[in-house]
Amino acid sequence: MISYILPEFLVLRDENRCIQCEVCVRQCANDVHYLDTKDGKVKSDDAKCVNCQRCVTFCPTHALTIIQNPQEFKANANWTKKAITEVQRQAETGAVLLTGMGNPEAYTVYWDKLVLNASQVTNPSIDPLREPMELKTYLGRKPDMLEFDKDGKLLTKLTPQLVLNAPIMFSAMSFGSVSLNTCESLARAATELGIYYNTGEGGLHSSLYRYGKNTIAQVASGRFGVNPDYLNAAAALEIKIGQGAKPGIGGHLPGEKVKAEVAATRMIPEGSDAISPAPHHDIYSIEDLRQLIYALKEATDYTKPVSVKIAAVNNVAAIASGIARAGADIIAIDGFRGGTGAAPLRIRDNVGIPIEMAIAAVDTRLKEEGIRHQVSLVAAGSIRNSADIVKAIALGADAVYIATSALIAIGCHMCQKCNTGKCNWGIATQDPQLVKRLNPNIGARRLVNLITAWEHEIKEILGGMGINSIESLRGNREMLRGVGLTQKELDILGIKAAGE
Amino acid sequence: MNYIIIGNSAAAVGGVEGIRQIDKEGSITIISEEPYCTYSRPLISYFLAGALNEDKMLYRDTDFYKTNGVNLLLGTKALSVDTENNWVTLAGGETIGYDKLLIATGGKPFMPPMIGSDKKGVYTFIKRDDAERLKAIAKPGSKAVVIGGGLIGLKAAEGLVKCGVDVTVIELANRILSTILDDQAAAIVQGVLEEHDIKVILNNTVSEALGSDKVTGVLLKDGTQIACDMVVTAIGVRPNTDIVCGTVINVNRGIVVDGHMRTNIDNIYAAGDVAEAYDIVYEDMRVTPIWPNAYMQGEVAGRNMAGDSAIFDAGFARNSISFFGLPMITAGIIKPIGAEYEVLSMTIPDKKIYKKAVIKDNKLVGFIRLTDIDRAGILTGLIKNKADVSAFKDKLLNDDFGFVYMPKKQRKEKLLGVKRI
Amino acid sequence: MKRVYALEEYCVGCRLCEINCVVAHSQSKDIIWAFKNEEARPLPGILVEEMKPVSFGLQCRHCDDAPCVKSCITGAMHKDERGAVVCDTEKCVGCWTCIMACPYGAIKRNESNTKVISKCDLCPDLAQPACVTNCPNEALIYVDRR
Amino acid sequence: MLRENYERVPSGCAISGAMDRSGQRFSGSDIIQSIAMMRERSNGLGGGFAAYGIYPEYEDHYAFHMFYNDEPAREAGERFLNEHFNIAEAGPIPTKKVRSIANEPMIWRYFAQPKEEKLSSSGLHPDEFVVQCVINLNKKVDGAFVVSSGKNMGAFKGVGYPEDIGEFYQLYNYSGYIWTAHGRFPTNTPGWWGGAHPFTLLDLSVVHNGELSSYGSNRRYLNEFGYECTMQTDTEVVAYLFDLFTRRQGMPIDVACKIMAPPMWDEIERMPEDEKAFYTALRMVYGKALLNGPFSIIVAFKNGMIALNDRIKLRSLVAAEKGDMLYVASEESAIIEICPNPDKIWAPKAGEPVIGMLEGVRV
Repeated sequence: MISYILPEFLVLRDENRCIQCEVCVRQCANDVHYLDTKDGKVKSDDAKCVNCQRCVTFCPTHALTIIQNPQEFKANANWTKKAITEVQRQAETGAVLLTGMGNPEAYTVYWDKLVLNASQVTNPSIDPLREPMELKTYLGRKPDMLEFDKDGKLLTKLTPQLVLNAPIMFSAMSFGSVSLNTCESLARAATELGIYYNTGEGGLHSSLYRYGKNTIAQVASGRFGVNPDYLNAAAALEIKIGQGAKPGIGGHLPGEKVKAEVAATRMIPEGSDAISPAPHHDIYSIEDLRQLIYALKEATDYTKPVSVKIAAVNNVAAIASGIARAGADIIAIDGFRGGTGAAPLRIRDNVGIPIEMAIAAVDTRLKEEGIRHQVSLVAAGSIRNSADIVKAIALGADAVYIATSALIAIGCHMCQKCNTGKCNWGIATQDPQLVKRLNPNIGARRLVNLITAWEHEIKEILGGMGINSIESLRGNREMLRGVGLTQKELDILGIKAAGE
Repeated sequence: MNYIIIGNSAAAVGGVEGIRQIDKEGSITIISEEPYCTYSRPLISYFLAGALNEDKMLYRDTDFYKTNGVNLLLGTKALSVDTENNWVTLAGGETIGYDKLLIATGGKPFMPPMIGSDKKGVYTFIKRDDAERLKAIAKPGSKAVVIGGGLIGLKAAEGLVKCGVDVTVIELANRILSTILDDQAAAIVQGVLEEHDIKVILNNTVSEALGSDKVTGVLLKDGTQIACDMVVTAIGVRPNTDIVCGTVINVNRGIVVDGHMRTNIDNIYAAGDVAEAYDIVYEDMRVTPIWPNAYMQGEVAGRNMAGDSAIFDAGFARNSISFFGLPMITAGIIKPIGAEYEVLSMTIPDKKIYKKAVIKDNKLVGFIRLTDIDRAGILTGLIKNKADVSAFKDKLLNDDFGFVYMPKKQRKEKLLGVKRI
Repeated sequence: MKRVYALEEYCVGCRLCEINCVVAHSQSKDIIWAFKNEEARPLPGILVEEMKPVSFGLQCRHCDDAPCVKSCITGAMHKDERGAVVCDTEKCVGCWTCIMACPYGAIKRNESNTKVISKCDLCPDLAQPACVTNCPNEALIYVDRR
Repeated sequence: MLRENYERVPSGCAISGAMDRSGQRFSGSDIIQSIAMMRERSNGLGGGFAAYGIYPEYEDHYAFHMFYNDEPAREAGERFLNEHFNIAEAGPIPTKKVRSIANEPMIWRYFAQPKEEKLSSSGLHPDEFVVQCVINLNKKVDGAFVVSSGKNMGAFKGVGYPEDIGEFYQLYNYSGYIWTAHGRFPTNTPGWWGGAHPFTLLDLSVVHNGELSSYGSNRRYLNEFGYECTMQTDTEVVAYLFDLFTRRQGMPIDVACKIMAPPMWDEIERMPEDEKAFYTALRMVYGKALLNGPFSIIVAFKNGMIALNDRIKLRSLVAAEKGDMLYVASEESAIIEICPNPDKIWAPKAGEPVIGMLEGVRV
């Protein structure tokens, strides 16, 4: 059966620049490039190209350019090229369309509809280079009030907290879905930055235990790699209920990615599929969640805060309230643009709600119930830059989780082929030949650079607002105005329109 | 400290450089029978072949002696050593005292038991003078017989051919280069020589040099006569131990030295072709007259003379040589006899590629590489380090043999220069 | 002294080290010109050993006790003032004794060129060797490991 | 009376406060003179005073100062008051015609006590009962506004320069042991009488110079504890935070000050372990109550007065002492004007509260 699917990309090679060095040949795991021994020239098979740009980046003479295949179908606003191609693909495979990374569809990105405030005249802006500017953030359950004795000595005993030098954490990415070098890059960067990274549901590789102080250990429906050592190695625990990219469904790590190290870390046989069920089969209701939260607290002797991560869905505010009351110390909410190592395309692109709306709704709901100050709120799902972070915090988040931007920092070029396991950048792969392409020394440095740059920018923005400590931004929606939003959207976000 | 070095070739230069690594002050005297600044003896064949001139034969720059503070006595023959009084007697009767003495007198050609070897036109091919004399008469059309199909003989033959001389090589053994090649490899090389019009006669030798006072031909053992204008005798060298003759210095085939290159007399050392030292491959005492050994032994001797306690641990035969552009590198035991040896070999005849590896007790003890000599030094290193090759011995003959085939730990120790315990 | 070491865990086998070595030792120092126009292009002083997934660059270790220097029959191979092992190609006659001696297999024949042997010279004119600078994954490091 | 409805108006200001820590009462003329000295810091769009100890004859009664837009509003307001309180005395607050003061609302005063049956059915502490009534009055009775509601104290404010407001209310006829004053420089116009400072809640009064960049966070935090912040002024937020911490949570005043203007993290890092734990806990739990942006405030209450600067001192604040007298003001001149030879005069450090308490009262 001939395939009707045309190459998605075309590889353009400038013959005036190509020196036939074969670097592209050696770097492409998809075997796009090859040396034609008949004429000694390097050539390409466009159909295999995923536009990961490894070859483009590595070509020492910049001889390569990859472009979208310009071949079009007859113009049709309804039956787009994408729509047609997807039908063709499924007609050829009979399979669910699988994909990686986050929802790329053209839904409104509310971050881009929000603008920030700055001080003028009545309130001096603060120069972060000359004045202290504080980003330190504590995540965990807070009491309603502190109690003091007659001499003003503190009587209240606080529950364990995570302390972050900046309100940014690396979101859950499991060893298995990403390479060990990716995990190590994240772990080392988190340690150096004084923040946290999240193990995802794949357990903790033995070589990463030493970064435990900056590790959030996830417990997901598959319970992979969960054991007392794992729980106690981490600084905090996270129960993963759902993920923004695929709310309501579980995960599937194909057996070919379950190599020896992954298998040992996940505590499953080598080569077996690692399937996370859609729900936790011991959590069918909110009271079951409470039991698991306290089971984890018991297992770790109440020394670690417990986070519960949910996907942003229709009634996220009510769910979050329930989670807060179930005893979670931190609630992480993952918006529908959040990334993934692999998800069914239809789910990824159609299920869930934007994080901006979710975080605003949750913050307001918890505030109305008078319990917002008790729990910490973490926003996740496509935080692209420092301004997104500032906006998320102004909408009510205590901190954000980033993953896609972290991966981009260490080499991801958003080709969205994580599910194939052939990541040319050594990130979403277990192929040892590819894994070593990510040098954790470089990965950690690039992550530290990224977060450091963002910290500078956040400080600059805060200074402009006349704020010198991040907590004064938290829920400070006065600092936001909406542009091009309907009144309903403004109301949900709890902000005024620009000019109001 | 007063050092005397007798000789002025690789071992002597190694001696000077060894001494100066430790002792920048002591006085060094070199006594050299030849009137030249140190030059490279292996280069005499290049000189003969016209590949280079006299200047380029220099082994060290002419300011070498000055830079190293060496008192140089050229054209001076040292006659004897007085181990009681610690002095050396020169040909003129003069004596020079020493604190430490290095004997680096090298080898001297072994003359075949041939009638008429004193005739004019019979040459050896060891020294620069030999090459110059030969070059002077090696005219196109003239004929030469080279006695000995070893390294020296064949380099002489190649040089002569390049001068236009018609050359016949007579070799007593059943193959040429018998010390460094096995039968198969020798046959390939012989083919190359013959392609270049060198006639090779095996299993034969010259019994008489013919001619009245100048040689006009040779008579072979089997009765064959070959007319020629010159005869080059190159059946071997033997240690030039004359100077210690009659002393208490222990001489076997060469001057016997320990790992420090010291003779049985505390302040007397020997190095190079004159010395008989431990061979790490054969695990016995041997004279190994090769250039790298000479230098290294000289350097070890020099350091020790200056007070260090260096050990020479690289004593084994190894050679790199080319004939008419066919390169070969061989080392150690190349034609083993005995069941304890494991031999691997491969050949690609049309490319003149031949490879052989000889293994004993999971250690590489010898190899031959013909044509494909790239990275052969890795093998030399394996021999020297007595490395266990069991994990990768099936790869030893691979085109791309390298560290990548070795176990990671072994490789990392070697390449990263760090030993992890 | 500083030497180049390969960290095989991070070598991606792209061979940009070889390519950049050639460029650094070319006449034009221009990659496209060097590869497309220069006839007498130098050989890379570094070589990449590869047996997937293992690969690493390897070049002259500039041994303190360099066997190639000691074995050289002409005195061409020597240590320069930096301590680097370099070859005076004027003196070199191509006897390949250094190839026999080098335990790293880091010396190449380069008969097709004016140079006789070809090896790493640690890029004397650059702040650090071109292979190190251009290694995309920091799999080559230039450090003093004493 | 135009109400600045749901608009938060940034303003620059002058503040001054004087207190006799022995409890001796003194006339309001000093504070008028002091605030008048800083006329340049006001723009005539708001001025006001808080005075403590001025109603000794009714010291057990809540003194309601009210603004009414008109007669119907007064009727509605009094209906509300009568419904919830027993009024001991009611009447307009004496004012004097001052040329620069115009458009004044009806200004009334009531000395009242909660009705027993209302109080017991509410189950609230009398103070909380009053607070709830004030919130309801402001919210539900159109055209009525509670200016102050504390015992033995009152706020006097309006649109105009503060010294003119002082003259308008004839404050030299009152004597009290604490006086605070405020001259306002709002950045929009017209000023609203209710929007002038001080802002009060029960006997707590706040005069404030500055702008809270953290307003949005502070307000959301207060929302959680039932404070509505209808006034949309920064000053209201400060008052509510003080009320929350000191009255409702029973926290020492200096601790409350440390919540609002805490030390920097790096400073906390260098503290001894005990102190470090204390401040870390404060910032962790009360982060959203941190007052960010430039401010100097004077908070007065029945037992004392405190002055506080933001933690990087973006607004001026000077303090002085002479005998039992404690002075605080935006500018030194405003103190020297009424106390030419203080025993001690200093500029308080950023975030370091100046606390003056009546003799025998603990902080």
